[in-house]
Amino acid sequence: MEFTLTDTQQMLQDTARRLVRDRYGFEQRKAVVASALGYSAELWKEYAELGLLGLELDEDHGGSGGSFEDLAVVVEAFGRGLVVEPFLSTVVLGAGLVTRAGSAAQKDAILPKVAAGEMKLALATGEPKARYSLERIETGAKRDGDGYLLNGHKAVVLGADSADLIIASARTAKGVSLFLVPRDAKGVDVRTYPNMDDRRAAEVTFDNVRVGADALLGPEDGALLHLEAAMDRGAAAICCEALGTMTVLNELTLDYLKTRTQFGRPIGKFQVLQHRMADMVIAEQQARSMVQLAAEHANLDDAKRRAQAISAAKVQVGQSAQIVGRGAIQLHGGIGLTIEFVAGHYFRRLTAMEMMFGDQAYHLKRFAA
Amino acid sequence: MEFTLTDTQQMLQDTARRLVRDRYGFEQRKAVVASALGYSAELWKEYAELGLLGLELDEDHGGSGGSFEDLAVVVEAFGRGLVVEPFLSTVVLGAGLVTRAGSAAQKDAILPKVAAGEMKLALATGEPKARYSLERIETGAKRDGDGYLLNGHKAVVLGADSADLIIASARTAKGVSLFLVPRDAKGVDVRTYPNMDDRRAAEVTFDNVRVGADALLGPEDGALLHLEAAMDRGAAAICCEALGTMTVLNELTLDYLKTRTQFGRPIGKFQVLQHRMADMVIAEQQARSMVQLAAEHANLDDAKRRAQAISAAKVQVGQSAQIVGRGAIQLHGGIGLTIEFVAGHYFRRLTAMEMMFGDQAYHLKRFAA
Amino acid sequence: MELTYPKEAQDFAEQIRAFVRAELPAAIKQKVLFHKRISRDEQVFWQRKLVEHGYATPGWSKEHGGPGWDALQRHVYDDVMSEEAAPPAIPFGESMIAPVLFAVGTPEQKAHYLPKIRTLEYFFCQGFSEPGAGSDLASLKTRAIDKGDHWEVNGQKTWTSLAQYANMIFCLVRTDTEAKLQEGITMLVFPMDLPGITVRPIITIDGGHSVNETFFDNVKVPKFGQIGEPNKGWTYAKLLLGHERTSIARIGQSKRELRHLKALASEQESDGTPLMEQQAFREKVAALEIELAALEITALRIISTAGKGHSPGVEANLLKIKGSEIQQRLTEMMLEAVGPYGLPFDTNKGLGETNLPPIGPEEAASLGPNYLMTRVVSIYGGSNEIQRNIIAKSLGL
Amino acid sequence: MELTYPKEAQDFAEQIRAFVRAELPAAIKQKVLFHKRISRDEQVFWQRKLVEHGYATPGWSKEHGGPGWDALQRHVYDDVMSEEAAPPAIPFGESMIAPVLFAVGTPEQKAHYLPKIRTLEYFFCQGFSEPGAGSDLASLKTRAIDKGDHWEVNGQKTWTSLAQYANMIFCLVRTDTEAKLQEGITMLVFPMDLPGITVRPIITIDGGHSVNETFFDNVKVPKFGQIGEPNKGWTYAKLLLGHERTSIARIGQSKRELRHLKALASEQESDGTPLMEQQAFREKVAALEIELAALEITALRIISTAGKGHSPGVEANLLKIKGSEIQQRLTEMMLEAVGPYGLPFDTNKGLGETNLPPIGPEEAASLGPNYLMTRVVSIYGGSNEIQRNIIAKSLGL
Repeated sequence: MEFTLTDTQQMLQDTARRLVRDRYGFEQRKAVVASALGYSAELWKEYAELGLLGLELDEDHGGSGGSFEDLAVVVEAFGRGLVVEPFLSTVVLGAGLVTRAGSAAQKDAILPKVAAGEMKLALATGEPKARYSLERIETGAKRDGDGYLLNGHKAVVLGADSADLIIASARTAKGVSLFLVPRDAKGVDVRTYPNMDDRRAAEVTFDNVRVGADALLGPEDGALLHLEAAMDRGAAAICCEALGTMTVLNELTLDYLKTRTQFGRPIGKFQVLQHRMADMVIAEQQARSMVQLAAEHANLDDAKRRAQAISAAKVQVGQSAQIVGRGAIQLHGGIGLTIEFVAGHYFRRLTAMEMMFGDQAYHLKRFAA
Repeated sequence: MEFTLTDTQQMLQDTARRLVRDRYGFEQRKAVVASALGYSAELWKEYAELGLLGLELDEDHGGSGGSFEDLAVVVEAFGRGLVVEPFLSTVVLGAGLVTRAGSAAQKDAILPKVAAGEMKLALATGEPKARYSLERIETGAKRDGDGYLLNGHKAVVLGADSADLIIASARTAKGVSLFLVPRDAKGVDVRTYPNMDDRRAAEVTFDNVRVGADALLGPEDGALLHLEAAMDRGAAAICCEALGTMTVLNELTLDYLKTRTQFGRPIGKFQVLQHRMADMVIAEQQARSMVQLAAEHANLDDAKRRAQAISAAKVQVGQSAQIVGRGAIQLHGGIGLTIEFVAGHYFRRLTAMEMMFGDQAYHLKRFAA
Repeated sequence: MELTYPKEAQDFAEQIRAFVRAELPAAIKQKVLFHKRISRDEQVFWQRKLVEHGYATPGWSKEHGGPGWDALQRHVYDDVMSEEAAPPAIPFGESMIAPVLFAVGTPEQKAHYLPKIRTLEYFFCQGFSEPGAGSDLASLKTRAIDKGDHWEVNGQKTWTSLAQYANMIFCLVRTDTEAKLQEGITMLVFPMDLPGITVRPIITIDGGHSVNETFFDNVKVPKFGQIGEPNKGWTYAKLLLGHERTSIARIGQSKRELRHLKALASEQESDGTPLMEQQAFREKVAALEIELAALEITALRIISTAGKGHSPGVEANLLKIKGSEIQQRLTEMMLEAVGPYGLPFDTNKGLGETNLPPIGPEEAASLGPNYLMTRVVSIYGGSNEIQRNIIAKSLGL
Repeated sequence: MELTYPKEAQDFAEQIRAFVRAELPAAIKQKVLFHKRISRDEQVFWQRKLVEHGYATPGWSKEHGGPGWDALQRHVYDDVMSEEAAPPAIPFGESMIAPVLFAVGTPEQKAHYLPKIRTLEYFFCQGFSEPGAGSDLASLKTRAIDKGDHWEVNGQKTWTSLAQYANMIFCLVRTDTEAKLQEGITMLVFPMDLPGITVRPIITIDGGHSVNETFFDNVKVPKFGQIGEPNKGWTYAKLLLGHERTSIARIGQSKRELRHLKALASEQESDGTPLMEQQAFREKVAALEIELAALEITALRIISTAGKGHSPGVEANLLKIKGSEIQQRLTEMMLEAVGPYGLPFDTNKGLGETNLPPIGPEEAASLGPNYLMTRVVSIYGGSNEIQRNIIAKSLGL
């Protein structure tokens, strides 16, 4: 395992952290979240200019050919700032899937635009009864001439509100397939809402949506392997992000313990609070280790080994996030639960991340399988 | 639920606690444990004289017709003193089973002797591969003329060393049956050893042991219901006993926190240790509540409700015993792990009790079934 | 698992159950079940129903206009009310300031306040915490100066729950700045519409508004509102908080939520079977159910042995600690049960203010906010750290 | 799950593995696997083997006669040695007093002690704790008075592990009673056969004898045994304990025990299927495996970033805390795995002193004693409470 950042990664970390520090202050973020769009189009453009959107893409597609570990550094920094731009849905999930499963034509059509910040993507897999399963879906795609007709309901689709193109999974004759569906295609309905972490998601319904043969992404009936890979990338990214989030939350809590006084002294002088803080720092360190593991395995082709590493990481990070999140709120007292104070927002994001790409129970079972 | 002791119970508690206090000091107990017999024959006689052995038995059989709740008071006191006499095997398991399943002749032959302290019993159900199951046994009883031939290996049989009569479960044609086997019958081998809690148990093997038709206890092939009832009584008694044990262990620990000084003050002044002690007291209180529930349900005929209550109690008491036991050792430091100090012996008994009549995992599963 | 009550208690329970089922509007019940906010009107409506049928202020003696029930009856009442999802009573009046009035109120004060508390005509809020005085409540700084016929109050309270609904407040104020911290505090009761009182909402991370900051600027509080003697307020506050700690265990509510959790998990599918059939989830629920049963028996045990030489202090703290831990675990597991549908966070929906169709299962909408806000139960009413400090103290440590 | 090492480290691992498989007697391996006590002779035998093949004292630089491995090599060495169930090295000499000698020993002391430590000709024990000085080590009272050419030592040490095997001891003694507690302590090294030393066994609740009380009655310790400067012993002790804390995580051992647990649980039946196939048990094992993997990566991370501005203090404490918690959980689950066969407690059997056939599965005999004694890992080497205090301190609290 490689524990030191490469020069590129160091540079990326500096860039992303600076961006978060300068452009993602509490009030700045509040304004972005409250805006009609729910994210900053301006920042999105900057991410493109800084090369963050094409980081992992081939140079042929406007990217810089980086690794998942490079991406991880950026995502962790985004986690520090609770960034709400649809990076996860567009870059980690969408572009990752197109890169892996797309035809040359599809890649050419999509990836350069993603890198340039001109196209956003979303991955629609979840359904009302699917829970975290990729297989148990009811959305169907029927052959219709040389194309397909899609019908179904996709649940809690991250970034569907901002996506130009939705990658949807659907049952085909003998399995599950993926389709590229323009968000503005006829019969697509997108009901948008904020998630607990202020990122937006949507219920997406397909009502006789017609797509052409070229909308098929990857092999017909054979999408599951690609979907699993995408979800593992998503889970790995969430681990990186959660690490950034819990690191800052620990910093906030430590600071609060030093400055808040009760009974005539800083509350950080009370041994019980000291030990809880120690456990929170330990939890962060354990998470950091598993994030390393997840980042190294996120793009592995060996699905079994990848799944084991990612699931192990998601369990540990989930565990750590709860220790840090709940601990932070308890140590802050009431103030941590108010919307005007920053800590509660970190807690909300950590809570949300537990429910994304499989919770601890899901991943523990998968790991133990 | 009845939370106050009856007059009888109050008297029993006074009697049993006085006995434990006066006759079961650390050094006294050590001598008993180290003796050839491994328990005190003298004390056994006293228990009989005090009416403790026949407490639950009919007056016709030399008992005083008490309830399980009456018994519970005595067992809790015994738990306080880490009493090693084979009360559990003889009175709770053996006599309980004969009372429930025995013929009039069997009761007349056995129970008065138990009450008088002249006969000791043991229940042999466990087997090397049975774990906590009552059904998955391999010991067999074949019809042999008007009697039976027993063959098999019974594991960790409590009190088999001291028993005059062993009640053994065995497979018969269509189910499981119980047999009364004199310990000195031909073909019975008893390999005795101390358990972790200083009580004795044994591996008992039956090698073509012949018993008569009158050795059958309860219906042929129909012993399981009775066995379940007996094991529920055993588990309930263990809960009562564990409560006594953890209560004293908490007292010991609290006392240690007040007297042991480090860094110039009693260690009980350190907030982290205070909170751990608080949690140990809470655990004891939660256990006390469930012991109440267990005692009330121990003799219930409704097997389902009984099982639920007993399993719930065993889970909670097991949980509490771990919190108290491990906490006590941690708070005592090294001294708690030495054989010359009393706390470690309480920890050993609490540890042993977890493994008796089903552990937490077993009972949680049974409760959730 | 269900505990069985004695026959009389069972009859009593049936009587209450029949009343609630007959009188509680379905819309209110639904709000309680789905963790939505009960409006002031609904709260008052329900309180009047209780008064009408003799079920209000269950903890009050007949002398004060209550039903005069014993502790077991009160437990059964709470159990059935919670099971049937009746809105919980607002504690500030009937369970917090009223017991203080019973103890040290003048006959005139009792005659004036108690009947109005009973009907919720006086809707109270609590002015204890301040920005600089949380766990260390005795360090409070809100100042009251004796002006002969009134106290002049200046300062700031925070976390004043439901101040936006309240028309009355009870406050701890500093009246002697020279004395030891605990000995210079007085308890005052006064209307919220006195000149100089400003209430500013605090929005919490569930998107809800249940707490406030309350500012006092030269507020003139008539002497009639002074409770007991000046500078003895700390003693009265301890009495009052002791009451809060036992009810704060919310055992009845947790029993209802446990049923809710089981129902929810039976409807949710996981890998093609109901989540509730998955062994790991099932055993997690079972473990919680057992702990809750133990807590309920502990509560009954405390009730039954109260005043028999046991130490009620430790036991009330125990109820608060375990009760709050169980409440939190329940919200954690309910959120887990709905999987990804715990994510949508339409705060309007979560709080029942709009009539759009729900996103995902109807129950799901409130579970995120409910999880977030239930972190507060180990913080308020004396944090669990403070509770353990108190236990340690009563153990002689 | 298995982490993958870089190619060179893999080769290194294979080389060590081949050595152990060729040289470690099956009887000793079996003892380690089954938690039985390694005799002094066996320990010395194995140490000589290590010396012979250049695998002794893995933490020592070439200058001092060690192999001069880097941190990753040392980790791999420990990993493979543990996996192959080689007896763990006795830490007192090579890992505790030796680093102090490296730092402050005179050339003569190094020349005299180090080679003998390396071969275990000097079998050391540790004289730190006293009856009144446990967590509060600095309050130790064993007194040494300067008598010109020697120190005269009087007092008592406790928890002296393996004093019954040891022929050497390193001690902290009080040499200045006027100074602040930490500033009047000196470190001495001396033979255990000096006149005036008495060792009394302490039998622990596993029935075993691994610790002792050690009494000093006018013991004359030659000045050659004085380590570093007088009254600076506390500084040296901190250096030494820092070393203990990292090795105390016992990650390699825990990995072996995890495999052992899985094997055990695969053999044990529960309801007709192997226990390891029961979902609840399986997931408990999985959770532990994940935590252990995280800890191993954390250790590798510490190794890799050591000296790069990170705070190794917190990290060593973390390793001690999590490492000990994992060790304890493993013993809990192994005991759980054998069910009722965890009860028999034939202390002779448990400690491998007799040759009677085992009761129940052979592995079972040691699991009870092992569970009981492993409670000590959160107590010794600075209790986990002390570790958390240290973390809090380095966080600036």
